[in-house]
Formats: sequence, C-alpha cells, structure tokens
Amino acid sequence: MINIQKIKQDFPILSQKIYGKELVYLDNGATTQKPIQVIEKLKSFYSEINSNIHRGVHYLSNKSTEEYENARKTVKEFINAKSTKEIIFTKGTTEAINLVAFSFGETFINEGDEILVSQTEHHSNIVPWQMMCKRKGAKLVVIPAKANGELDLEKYKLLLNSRTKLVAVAHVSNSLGIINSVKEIIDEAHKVGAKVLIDGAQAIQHLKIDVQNLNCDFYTFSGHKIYAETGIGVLFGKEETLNQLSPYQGGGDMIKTVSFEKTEYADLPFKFEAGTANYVGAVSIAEAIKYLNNIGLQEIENHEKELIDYATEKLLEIEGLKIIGTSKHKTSAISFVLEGIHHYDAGLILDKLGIAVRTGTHCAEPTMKHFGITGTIRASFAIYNTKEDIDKLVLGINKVKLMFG
Amino acid sequence: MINIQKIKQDFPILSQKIYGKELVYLDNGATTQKPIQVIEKLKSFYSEINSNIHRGVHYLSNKSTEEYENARKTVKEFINAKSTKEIIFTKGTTEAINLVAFSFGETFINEGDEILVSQTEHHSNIVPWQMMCKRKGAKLVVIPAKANGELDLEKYKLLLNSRTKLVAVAHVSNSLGIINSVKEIIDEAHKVGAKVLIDGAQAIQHLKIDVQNLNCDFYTFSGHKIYAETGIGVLFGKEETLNQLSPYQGGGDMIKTVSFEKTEYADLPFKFEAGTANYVGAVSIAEAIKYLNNIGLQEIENHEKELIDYATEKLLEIEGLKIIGTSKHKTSAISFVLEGIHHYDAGLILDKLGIAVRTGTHCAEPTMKHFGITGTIRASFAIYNTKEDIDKLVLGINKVKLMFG
Amino acid sequence: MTIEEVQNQIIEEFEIFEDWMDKYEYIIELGNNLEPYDDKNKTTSNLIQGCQSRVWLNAEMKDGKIIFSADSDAIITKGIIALLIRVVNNRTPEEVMNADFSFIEKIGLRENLSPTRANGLVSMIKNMKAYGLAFYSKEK
Amino acid sequence: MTIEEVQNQIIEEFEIFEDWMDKYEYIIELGNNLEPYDDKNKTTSNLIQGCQSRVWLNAEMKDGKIIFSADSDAIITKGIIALLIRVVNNRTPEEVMNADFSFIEKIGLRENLSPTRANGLVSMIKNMKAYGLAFYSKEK
Ligand SMILES: Cc1ncc(COP(=O)(O)O)c(C=O)c1O
Ligand SMILES: Cc1ncc(COP(=O)(O)O)c(C=O)c1O
Repeated sequence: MINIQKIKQDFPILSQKIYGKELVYLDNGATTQKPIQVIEKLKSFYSEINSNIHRGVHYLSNKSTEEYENARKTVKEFINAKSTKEIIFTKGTTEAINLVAFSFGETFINEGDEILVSQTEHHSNIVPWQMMCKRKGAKLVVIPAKANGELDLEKYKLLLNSRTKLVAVAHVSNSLGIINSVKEIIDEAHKVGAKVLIDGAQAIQHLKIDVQNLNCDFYTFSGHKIYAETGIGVLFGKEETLNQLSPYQGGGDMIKTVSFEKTEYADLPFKFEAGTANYVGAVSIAEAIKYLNNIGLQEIENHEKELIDYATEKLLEIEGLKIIGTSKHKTSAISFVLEGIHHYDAGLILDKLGIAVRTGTHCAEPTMKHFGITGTIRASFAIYNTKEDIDKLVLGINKVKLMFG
Repeated sequence: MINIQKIKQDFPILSQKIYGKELVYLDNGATTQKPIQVIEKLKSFYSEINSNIHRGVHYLSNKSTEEYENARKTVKEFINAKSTKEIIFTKGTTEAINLVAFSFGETFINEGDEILVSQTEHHSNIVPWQMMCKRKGAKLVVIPAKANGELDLEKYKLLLNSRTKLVAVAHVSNSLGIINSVKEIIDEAHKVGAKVLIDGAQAIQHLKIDVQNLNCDFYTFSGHKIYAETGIGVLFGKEETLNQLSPYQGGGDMIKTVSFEKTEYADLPFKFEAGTANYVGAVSIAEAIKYLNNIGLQEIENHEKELIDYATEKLLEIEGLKIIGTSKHKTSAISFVLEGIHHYDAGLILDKLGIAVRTGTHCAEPTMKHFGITGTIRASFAIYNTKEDIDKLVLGINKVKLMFG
Repeated sequence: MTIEEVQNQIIEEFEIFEDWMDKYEYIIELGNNLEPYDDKNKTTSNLIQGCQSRVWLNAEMKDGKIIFSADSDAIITKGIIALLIRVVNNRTPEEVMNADFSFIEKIGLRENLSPTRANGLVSMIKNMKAYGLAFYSKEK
Repeated sequence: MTIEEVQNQIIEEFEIFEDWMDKYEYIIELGNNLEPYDDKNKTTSNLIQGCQSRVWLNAEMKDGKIIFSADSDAIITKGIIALLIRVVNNRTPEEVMNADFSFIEKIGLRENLSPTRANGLVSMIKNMKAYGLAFYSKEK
C-alpha cells in the first residue's frame, strides 16, 4: 500500500506554513512540487558533474552527456516510445506544440488545409495553431464539446475530411480534469490520413502513457508538472514523421556541417535540439520518473482516483456549489463555481486559510465560454494530497460562503 | 583585491578529482560552473517558494512571481536597459536569436532584403538567419574577417546599404576570444537604418555591458555561461522595436484574450514569453548576477585580463604552438593549434591529466574555414581560474608533445 | 482634506483590525456598499480586463474636479476600488495625476496589487492617473 | 581465429598496461603503424564526419571476405581503428554483420565511443556492420 504520509515527507515545501497555517497545496495542475530526491539531484549534478554536453572530449563533458542521454532513455521507456530518436527535449509543452505547429506547418500545410483542435484546449494548444494557420492560409476547426465537457465525437467524425492534416487534443483537459477519448480520436483521424498531437501536460503525471498503444503521432508534456524542474519538457514524435519535418530552431548542436553556402542538419533527435540543451532539466525529469516508478504508477492512479471520488462527493454536499465538467472520466482536477460568489473572491479567502487553489480561466477561455462563465475555482491533486486536504478545502469553502453570504 | 582561492571554494565542483587528479577546468566558454550560492538558491526556491507564476492568486504563486519579476529587474539593471519590458527570458542565446530571426523576419523582411552576419560567428548566430532568409527570400551576407581574426570594418561599411535590414554579430567570438568593435558596427548599421543584434554569449560574463551605451537593438546571452542554470537565457530588445515585432511562440501567459475568432496578445515582456516561464532559471540568473556584483565587475575584468595575458605569454613559449586569432582585443579564451598534432589527440591526453579544454570547431565551422584548419584547442577562463591552472595547461601540452613527438 | 490626509485616515481605520478576517470582512462590506455604477458606462473602453476579475472605470469632469465611478465583478476588488475612489474622487486633475497610493501597502493589501494582473487593480490605478493627466492637459 | 578469440587476445594484450599513459602510447603506436590508406578512396561517400576527427572507411569483397581499410586525421582514432580492423578484417559478411565490439569497453576505451559523435568511431562501427549486411544481402 502507498504511504502518503511518507511521500509527503519527501516534499520539503509541504511543511511550509502559509500565514501561520499549514499549506494545503491544491494547485498541482499549475505546477507540482519537487521531492527531495529531485532537489538533491540538482545539487549533486551541479556540484559533481556539470559540463556542457556533446561538445567536449573531456571527462565531465562525457559524464554530463551520458546522464543527458540516459534521461532520454528513461523518458523513452516511461512512455514506451520505440526509440530514443523519438524523444526531443524542449523547454515545455508550449514549446513542444509550437515546434510541431511550425515544423509541420512548413512541411505539410498548404492553403485551405484544416487543423482540428477541441473546444476545451489550453491556450498553448490553440494559439500556436492559430498563428500557423494564419501564416499558411489554413483553417482552424473546432471540435465541439458536450454540456458535460466531454468532446462530441459524433460531430468530430463529421468534421474529419481529406483536408484535415492534423488534430491536436489534450489527453486530459486542464480546466475540467476530463480524460478525453484520445484513442478513438487518433484512430478516426488516421482514417483520413491526418496526424494527431496529444497534449499530455495534465495526463503524464496521473496516467500510464503508452505512445505505441495510443498510436499518436506526437505527444507532449512538461517537466514541472511531473515533479521535475521548470524549463524542460518533452516532445515525442514518431521517427518517420519527425524525419520528414523541417527543423524549428537553428544553432549549435542541431547541425552536421555549417557553411554560408550550405548547412546540413543533424539526425534525430538532435535536429530539433538547437543550442545548449537544458541537460540538467532533462536529468531532473529522469530523477522524477525514477521517483514515480518507485512508488508505482498503478498505486498513484489508485490513490488519485480515490482523492477525486472523495472530493467530488464532499464538494457536491455543499449547497450552491456546481461542478463544471461532469463527465465520469476525470482525473485529479475538479473545477467548480459557487453561486453568487466570484471565483477571485473565493480564491483570496481560501489563500488566507493556507489553501492554494487556482481560480480564473485556467488559460482556457474558450472552455469558460462554452460553459457561459468567466472562471472557476480549480482544486487539482497530486500524489502527496490526502483526504484531509480535501476536508480542509470543504471547510474553507464553507467559510467563504459565510463571509460572502 | 580579489581573492581567487576564496572564490574557488564557492564552486564545489572545482574540488572534484578527475582520474585521481585535481580538476583544471578551462572549458568555461562552453559552460561555467556554479557557485554554492546559486546551487543553494535552487534548493531553497524549490523547498520554500516554488509555485507557478502569473497564474494563481495564492501566496506561493505571488511569491514566485515576485522573485521572477525581481530577477527581470536585476537583469535590467545589470545590462542597464531602460525598462523591464525590454528583458525577455528565453531558454538561452540560441532561442533568443531564433526568436528575433523569426519575429523580425515576419514583421520586416521581404524578398531581396539583406541580413549581415560575420565570418566568425557561432552557428547559433548563423543558422537561424539562414533559415529565415530561405523562408523570406532574403540574402545572407558575410562580413569578412582579417587574417588576425578581427572583422574587416572597412569591407563591412561597403556591404551596408539600404537593403540591409539587420546586422548580427558576436560581442566576443567564442572560438577566438576576440572582442569585436560592436560600438562602431552598431553605429554604422544605424546609418543605413538597419537594426543590430549583438550575441553576447561570450561577453556578458567577462565585460561590463551597457545596452544603452552600445545602443544595440537586441542583445542576447545564456544563463549557463554566467554561472547560472542551464535552460535559461535573456533577450534584450529595445521596447519600441519589440513592440513592433509579431510574437514568436503562442500559448499561455502571452495573451490578453483568446477566442477561436480572435486572439489578442499581451503587452511586453509577456508577449514573447509563451508557456510556463523557467522562473527558477531566471531566479538563478539573478542570484549569479548578485554573486558577480559582490565580487565587482571591474575586479573580474582585471583578473581575467591578467589570466589571458599570462596564458598568451606562456603558450607562445611552446614550440610548434600557434595561436589562432592574434588580435590584441581579446578576453578569456585562447584558441591554438599544435604543429603536427591533431586537436582531438591533444584534448584526449589533456583530459587524462585532469585538464578540461574544448577541442574542435567550437560550433564555428566558417571561422575554422577562414583559418584553413579543421579545429583548435581552446582554453577559456572564468573568475575561479588561476595562473597555476595555466601552468598546468602548459605542462600538459608539453606532455602531449612528448607523446606524439 | 488632502489626499495624504485621507490615506492616513484609512490607515488609522485599518489599525483596529485584529486579524485578516476582520479586515477582509470590512473590505467586503465596502465592496457591497460601493456606489452603484451606471450600466451604460459598462463599455469596452471602460473595461479593464484582469485575468481574474474585471474592472470598469469611468471618469467625468465636474466643476474642475474629476468624478470617478467604478465597478467590478469581484467583491473584494470592489472593496479596494471603494478605497481608491475615496482617496482621489472629486479632486483636481493635478492632484489625481500626482497621487500616490502607498496606503494600500500600509494597510496590508499589497498582494492585491501584484503584477500578476489578476484583478486589474494595478491597471485601474494607472488609468486613474492617466485620466488625471488627460484632463490636466486638456485644461492647459 | 574467431572474432571472439581475437577480441580476447586484444584484451589480454591490454592487461599488461599499468596506467593510461602506457595504454595510450601503445594506441598511438598502433595508429602510426596503421596500413596506409589509398588516397583515391578518400571520397566523400567514404567519409565519416565526426565533430572532432574525421574517419574514412573503405570496404571491398575478395574471395568471399571483406577487406577493410580506414584512416583518420587523429592518431588515437587511427589506433582504435587499427584494433577494429584487426577484429573484423578478412571475414565473411555474416561474421562482420554479427560482430560485437565489446572488447573496446573491456580495454577501457569506452569513452572513445561516447555518443557525442566526436571522433566518428561509433558511426564507423555502424558502417562496418552495414557493409557486412550489404555484402551478405548481395550474396543471397
Ligand atoms: C558566441 C556564442 N553564441 C551563441 C552560443 C549559443 O548559446 P546557447 O548554446 O547557450 O544557446 C554560444 C555558446 O555556445 C556562443 O559562444
Ligand atoms: C493541458 C495543458 N497544455 C499545455 C500547458 C502548457 O504547459 P507549459 O506552460 O508547461 O508549457 C498546460 C499547463 O499549463 C496544460 O495544462
């Protein structure tokens, strides 16, 4: 059995007091906290190993390079990619999506082509496509959501056609916590020859990911949401597809040879990693994955399922509280509104009680529009959260209701 | 007076043994090591403050945001920018240059326009411009170098014309250590209405930078070369110019409002910072700057001047050693070749002696071509290096000569 | 009373609060009692879009003084708006233009003015001063 | 001798070296004594571009066996090439195709095969095996 109290002790920040109160951190969708194992790894890496990678023939450089490439292997195994060539380190999900939007756009998109994104995406999975479509004269088409926040797959199928070149959908929507039916979305897209990018920023830390089983063409996530550093993320892409794409950024390390007349690009994965890679960030992802594997992904999923079920039950008992996104397929995040109370007001008071939640649009304005609201209060969970955290949230909400009643 | 022994003790990695020998780290051009102050800051940030910025209304989020924005202020003051709006955090120099190449290209470059780069640039200041020129049908024009590695300013002036839209030049060339006459380059470019980007990756850690005095339009550098983390860098841009550029990456935090019909971008500097910023990286830059300010920039410059003068003198005493790039205006890096000995062979043997230098083309193939060589051995210095380090290098080179003699 | 005197008055008022609860309850009360905002002034040009709460701000000249009115969808934001208006309402453009709002920090509400743009208050203060400047320039 | 036997022989030879100096001096000697490479085979298609040192590799079939020749501009790289050739030269395509080169690690030269692509040796081994596969397929 998973021992949450012990896990909690691995996260130094969780013993912080906020305004003299114990911190109840329920903003894990925005970023997760880091276990001491990851923090200590940063320290030991910078104190014992650090040197630029791929660049020197000296001992430390080789050692750094080895740790970096091992991190790539760890990620490859974690998501079951076929080859380390399919693992590109980026600075985060947002950059990964921008990379695909640009490079796929340059290579494959012509005027009149269509890109599909869903109504419930994070801005990072909307704006890059808008920008690319504008540049290329392509069309951004929206997969509508149903009243409960699930994507309308029937309508989705009708939208697919021979002009559809790429479908970009979140595995788990950040504002609602809903797990989208990505397998079906991918299979349907492939029938018309479209590629699929899955934004896994809110999935990788909660669900076991198998990119071969999903059969997605691209999968993206951020280190900072999976207990690792900020400034690092991953783009998985099928080798064959990545090979076809033109590079995104130019610079050191992504070239074979450079001359003013002709520059040849390096092979995968380096072709997409221009400049000094954030090798320490990559190592921190590997360390975080090791930490999660030690606990066990199934254990984590079970624990987080228990949390969301408990939270849903307890929150629904509160009068005037309405959950936004009532699909049954959810993980680790609940969005809700309080009748007659603005989410900002609620968030401010909860904060004073030491409870960190996120309020607002969650970088998902079109989702808010879909529900006809200006924002929600979102409680999002991670491995170190407990039922007591949820009890405190419930108490906090009741206090909020009292103050604004 | 500067106390190097004391400074050295601030850098834990320097007490490492390599193959049982004391580490002599002379690969600072590739990346610098980190003082304990920076390492401890990472630890305390992740243990006490960490939370996503600009996103929550809660205590930790506000605190993280404050530290991030203070880091921006620290950088602004360090390079004497006019406003924090002019400081964009990127993942490094390479990304900063790619950002400008893309956004400037989209906004200002038309077919037939010209971009000038010098013969002695790092690949990161060549390839992004090649890619952009190709996309836009513009022309990449090369500012030639003289035999001693200095740029030929007479020829440069002749190349400038009304089609010249941008000039991109390194402040200090990474492969030669030569300080280019950037002030004159900038002034001349402005006469024909061209903007200037200065790649400061090898200057920021050695020279006092004043972007207002330089009057450059863009200035870039990397955190990892100035004693801070990997995965973070800075783009300075004049507010007026940045305001005109279209954004580079799209996503969370760089928008005002998003809808599928119309997306409005945020104001500076956020417009260019899509996705979760590497706020911890930014904080590490601020911490490193604080460290340097404590020592005193003038002190650092003096010490490093002493080192390069001493190294030049001692190296020139070695028979068969030829310095590449013999300009008098140099800082902190010396490139050289050994008659009849391949740089790779030399580097391997030096490594076995615990001496870390970089060998090869230093991501500057056109520079090597200019000198008709395939690579050099480069020793590059930082604040913690001493004359003893250079003595050890000289002994090492003599050993190399013996082995291959 | 000068702007400074009003600010000092507010600071004194806030000194009696023993804890944040009392303070915020007072702010909520201020928010609930804020002078109603004329719906016809809820125009886009009067809207300040914070990430979290929205603020509307209207300014008119009357007898050489600026009359501010404002609204927000969040009560706490409204409460702080009430304080800001109390400080600068019915004053000359020059006074408004040069007003400092340091009392916000002194009564412990600085977190509400963080650069996160969350509630729009920072922009609101900027806009108030901009009105001051605009009317001042027009007078000249 | 089988490939394995040659590898074991090399491993034994290297066991006598007391320190890295002796070992590298021997590799340098091997490099200096590497069979001269025919300049006409220094073609672009035979070139393996490492970041640091360049390697040329040529392969020809003779009586059912592959004859390798190779060169590099760096002596240490040449020395290691000499060892690689000693292991797989004059062998059937099938043998070459399936060769493992674990002796490199066992004699403590693994750092020379790092994925940094610095010296081109990793690519050289790949290319040797590719030649094996190519000739093998042709024979079928
Ligand atoms: C002059 C110069 N420009 C650009 C770069 C690229 O910097 P980074 O790899 O940190 O993006 C470097 C560093 O290698 C450099 O020395
Ligand atoms: C679903 C989703 N996509 C994309 C992102 C953007 O990730 P990042 O800000 O790490 O680039 C996020 C995180 O906020 C997210 O939740």
